[in-house]
Amino acid sequence: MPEIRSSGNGSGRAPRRVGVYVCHCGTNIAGTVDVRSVAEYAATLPGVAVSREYKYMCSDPGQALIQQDIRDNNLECIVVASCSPLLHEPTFRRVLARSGINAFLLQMVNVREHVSWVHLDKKAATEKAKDLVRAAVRRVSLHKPLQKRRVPINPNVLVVGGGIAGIHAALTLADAGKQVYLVEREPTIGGHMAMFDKTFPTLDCAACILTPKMTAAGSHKNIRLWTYSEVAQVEGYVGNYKVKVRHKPRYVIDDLCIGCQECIAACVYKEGKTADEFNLGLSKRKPVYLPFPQAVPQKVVIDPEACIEFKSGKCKKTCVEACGERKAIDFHQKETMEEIEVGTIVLATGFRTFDAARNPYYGYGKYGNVYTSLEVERLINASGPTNGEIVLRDGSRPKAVGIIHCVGSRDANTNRWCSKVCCMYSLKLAHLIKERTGAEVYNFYIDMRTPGKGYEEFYDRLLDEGVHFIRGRVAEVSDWAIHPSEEGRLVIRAEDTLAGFVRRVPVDMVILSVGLEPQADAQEVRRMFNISCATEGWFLERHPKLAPVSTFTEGVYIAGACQGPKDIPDCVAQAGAAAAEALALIDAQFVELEPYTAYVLEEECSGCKSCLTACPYQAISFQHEKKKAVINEVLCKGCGTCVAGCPSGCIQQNFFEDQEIFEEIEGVLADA
Amino acid sequence: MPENQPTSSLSDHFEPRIVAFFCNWCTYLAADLAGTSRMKYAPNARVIRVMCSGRVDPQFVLDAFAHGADGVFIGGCHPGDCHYQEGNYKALRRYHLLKRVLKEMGIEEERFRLEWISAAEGDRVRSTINDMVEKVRALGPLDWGLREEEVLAEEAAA
Amino acid sequence: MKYAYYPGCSLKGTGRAYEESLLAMFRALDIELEEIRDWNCCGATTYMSVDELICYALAARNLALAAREHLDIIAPCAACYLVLNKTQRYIRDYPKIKLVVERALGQIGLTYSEAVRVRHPLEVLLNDVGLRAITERALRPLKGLKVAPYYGCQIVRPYATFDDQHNPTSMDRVLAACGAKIVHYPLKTRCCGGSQKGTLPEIGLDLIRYLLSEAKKNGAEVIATVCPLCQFNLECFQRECGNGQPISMPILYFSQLVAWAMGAPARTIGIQRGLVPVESLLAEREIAYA
Amino acid sequence: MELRRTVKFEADRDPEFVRWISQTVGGEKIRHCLQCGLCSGTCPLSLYMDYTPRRLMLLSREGFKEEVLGSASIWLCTSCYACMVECPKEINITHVMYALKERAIAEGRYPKRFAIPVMAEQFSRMVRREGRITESWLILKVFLRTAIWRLLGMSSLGWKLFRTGRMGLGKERIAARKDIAVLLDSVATTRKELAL
Repeated sequence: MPEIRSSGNGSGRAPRRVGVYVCHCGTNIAGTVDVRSVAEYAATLPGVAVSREYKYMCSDPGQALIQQDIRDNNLECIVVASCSPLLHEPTFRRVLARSGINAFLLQMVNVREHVSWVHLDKKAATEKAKDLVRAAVRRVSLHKPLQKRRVPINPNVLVVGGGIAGIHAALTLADAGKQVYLVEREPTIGGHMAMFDKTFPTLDCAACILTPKMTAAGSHKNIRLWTYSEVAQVEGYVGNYKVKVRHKPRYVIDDLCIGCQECIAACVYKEGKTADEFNLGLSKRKPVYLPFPQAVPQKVVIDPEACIEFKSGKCKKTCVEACGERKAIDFHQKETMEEIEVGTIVLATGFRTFDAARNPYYGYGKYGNVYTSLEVERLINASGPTNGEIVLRDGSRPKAVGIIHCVGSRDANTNRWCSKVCCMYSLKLAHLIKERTGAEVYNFYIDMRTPGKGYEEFYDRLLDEGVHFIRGRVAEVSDWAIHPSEEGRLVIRAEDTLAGFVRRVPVDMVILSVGLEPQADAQEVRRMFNISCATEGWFLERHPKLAPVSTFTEGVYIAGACQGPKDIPDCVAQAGAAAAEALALIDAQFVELEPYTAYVLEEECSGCKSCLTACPYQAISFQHEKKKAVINEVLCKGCGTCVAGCPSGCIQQNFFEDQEIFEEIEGVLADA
Repeated sequence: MPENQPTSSLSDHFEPRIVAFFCNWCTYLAADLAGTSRMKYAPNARVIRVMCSGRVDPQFVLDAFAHGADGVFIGGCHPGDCHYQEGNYKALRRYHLLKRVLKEMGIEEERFRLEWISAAEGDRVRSTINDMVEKVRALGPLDWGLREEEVLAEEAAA
Repeated sequence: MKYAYYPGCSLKGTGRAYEESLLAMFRALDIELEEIRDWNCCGATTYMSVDELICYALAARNLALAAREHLDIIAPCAACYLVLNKTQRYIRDYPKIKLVVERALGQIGLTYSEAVRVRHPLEVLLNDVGLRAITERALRPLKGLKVAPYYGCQIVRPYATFDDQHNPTSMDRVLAACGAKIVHYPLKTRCCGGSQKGTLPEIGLDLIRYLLSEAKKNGAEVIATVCPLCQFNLECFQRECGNGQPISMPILYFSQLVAWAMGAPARTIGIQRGLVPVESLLAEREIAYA
Repeated sequence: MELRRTVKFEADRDPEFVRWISQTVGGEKIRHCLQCGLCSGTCPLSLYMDYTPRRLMLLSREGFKEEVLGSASIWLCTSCYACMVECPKEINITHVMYALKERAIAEGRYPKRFAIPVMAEQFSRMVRREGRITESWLILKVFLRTAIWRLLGMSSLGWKLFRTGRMGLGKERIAARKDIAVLLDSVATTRKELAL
């Protein structure tokens, strides 16, 4: 039989004078839990000097109430039964501190998230609340006074992702005089926004508003811009992160290439043969290329997959000739690693669009003239594959175009969520197509969602332009004609749900308004930065309303569509917010860490060293002279794994001492 | 599919008492999420917050059983997601060891459970607790103290 | 290899050719089919609309009978195939249905078992026999006979048990392995109207007309089916469909084509039961064989 | 032209019907319907329906029982399941249709001489009696009860099928017909006990 610790209140000495405060939280708690009887019950527990219930404990009067009691009844420690400690533990700790007792002599009881909100049976809920309060009272009198640890903040910031969100965050931070590392995986920054032609609802050209910011980011004295690079490893903790960045070989020396692009003209390939990623394969590029004219940085890239020199080593290397004295081209360039130190990190890794082939009944990939919305953005773009001409695969102009909304959105078979931006960009595309081709444009939508400044007005304008709006999710796109007018065209079949009958609409071009999805590698990325994802794979914010750009990892912030579908204004706003959060931390110069660190009771340590391997942070070292283990408080993150692992039970964790937890266990179980 | 209903006041005879140790970074948050999304589940579990499932000392579990818990439930981050890199693996290893010990002590395995529940999986807190409560209710009370005596008696007899 | 065989009512009537050819086909592949003793109607879609619970009980009786033999069930009729599958799923997913069914079976001395697998002949050909073996046995290849493969609804919907829901290809592959040429047929999973032809002739006719004319348009010489009702609908109303001159399109069961390719004499696989002559088409290919 | 006054009062709604439909097997998710109309668009029969499947979902969910059970649409469904596999809200529309037919028949709420319900009736009766279906007899019975004149039109086809041995007047029946009876009774009793 293993030894079972004695019950009773821990060290055996008389309990401290405890004050218990039960919060109604309006009706949130009081609606299900009989707060009065909980408070009355608490009053009967050993050590409890004061026990009260109050409408809103977190309100000023509520806080004042506690302060008052502490003074009048010289309470030694406090139990607050209210919401989750993750919400208001800091609040009440401040109350204790203000009243001149140590902030850590507080124990929170979560009777809202864990009781009143999740149970229907009032009696059972009240009983549960009592059990939890009893346990807290027994545990709190064992709390030791503790001090938060202060660690300095490294003022440098890492921004991951060079889309509009990343660029804006980087510029904001850089303008505030902080050193910023902007890491982008593609050869250029700009992200999705750089692919667009116009932006809704104002229809100002994307390039005109984006490229200035791109060049600014590229040339800012405080920004180290690393394109064609990826974060490989992240270590450390808030204020003190060590980050390894991998630079993929461009086969062109950054500092020497001036972006004259003579090499491209000189390439032995007269015509491009490789699918152009930036144009989504709608055009071809050469082995040496610049993603698009306004790319930042203006440095070419060589694609080893396509380049003859890499394949056979027998190329005339006309590109090298063309480059001449500058000697910027280097076929032997290797991948390099660089390590940087930053204090805070902003993640702006963006999204990917839904793969339309996953909805086979829309014929994407089967019928040439079924495009995704992003492909059409490129077709419409003046610098795109058709120089802005909206044409079918055969070069002719469409007479009728169907735009299908919610492709890969609001669908339990693919993605359940609404992608938020599709309605508006579909309106934008409808307008541009009508304007430039005069074609009949049909929008097939489920619900038209235009919440935003000037959005509804834009919708109104489209209605006025005579664009068709048919409310119904399209069932099928096919080339199966049952009416002469349908021969040789694409037929869209859908119920006009407002008219109440099925319609067949023959068109020449179908545009699938594809939804937004988390990046394919979102899971790896979040692991690397030690943050969480919501079920769908979007990065999880600390609080959906009150901390939308913070994460559960101190010093790591999220901005833009990596957190959820967003349009440009929202991305920019969030990027600004993330930058501000980072700045706030940096300018405080220090960050306070919870003091939940572990420590060794030297006299009891047998020096077995088993804890050394238990610690993932190498925070535990062995003092050979004393033959005892010792824990470095700065490195310790307070997980407590070593505590549970120590065979001689000689490691303890602040605020989570074994005895405290025994008290809580026995407390919840002790019969009322 | 048929919804899995909250099983609270289903039977008034025996209400199992479950002690749950939840990791501060995932399962505890998941339980909060279940709250904010107003999911309903059995009121039989008492949650004790630890910073990491790796902090759960086997003695905590034994102590809980010894003091009248009918079941113990440990919730940690999914493998690879541990906020402290590998605490949950440590928890897993200890879990398996302890399971054997408990078996020898005659404690049915349904009474001791380890689950990986991420911050986003509020519904899994609901379903897991409901499920465990039902299984333990089916087993009946543990009253381990009593069994201890039995064991001792047997030893004496032998 | 041995399987329990659940013919279903139609294969004893209008679909006799399906049964004859199916048995011939499996015989040629040395596969034994043992007809479930005293099987009953699965209830089909029609009974579903009168009383679903009873329908599950009826289907479950057949499952229980097969379970006693510890054999997988082969259910060639699309409707039977679906009903048996669906019954298993619903008994698994709905405790109340399970209860009703188990009680009812208990009354007649049977016990329900989840173990028995309900399988479609196409899937058995692909997974248990294999395309190579089929080609090897096809000593009288179809030599480019242009076939439109028509799957209809119920073997791919609602459960895509062994093939793609939107673009099934199992029949394409099996017939191609027998030397047939598969023509593009966008309507391969579009409904033929089921029993509507009998109950609402005008509507039924519309659906049938689409299917026939599309196959013609794509140059099919034959339409191959997996369902007795589809076969019936497509074959029996070709005169009404073709306004003016009738559409003439032989409608065969895939098993007839496979069995024929494996050398079975036409009369043993119900070729003569067809209303649209196909003999000449086959004869062209016969010569090479003789 | 004739003008009709159309207004729906809350009193016209039948809450019991709503409860029933959302608890029936397959109907659990009907409340999630977002009226996108994918079902109607993909339905091969919707072109002929008085209420498209989408509208039936709406009317059922709102409890307009009269409209739903009186609708011809529920009799047009061929169980092709096209709607069900694509439904973005995972509503088992086909099964809802079955439930509605079942209810309509149970309440005798269907157009008399309308072939489909008659067919259903005859079908079930034959299974109960014989354990199997004999198509020739089924068709015969259905036409006798609905549209005898169409038999004449069909006779040539009938003759062809007869000649090719695909239709006869011999009856398919199983030996254990008693078992079927027991089976069905048992279901009936259990249903009563559990009030399913």
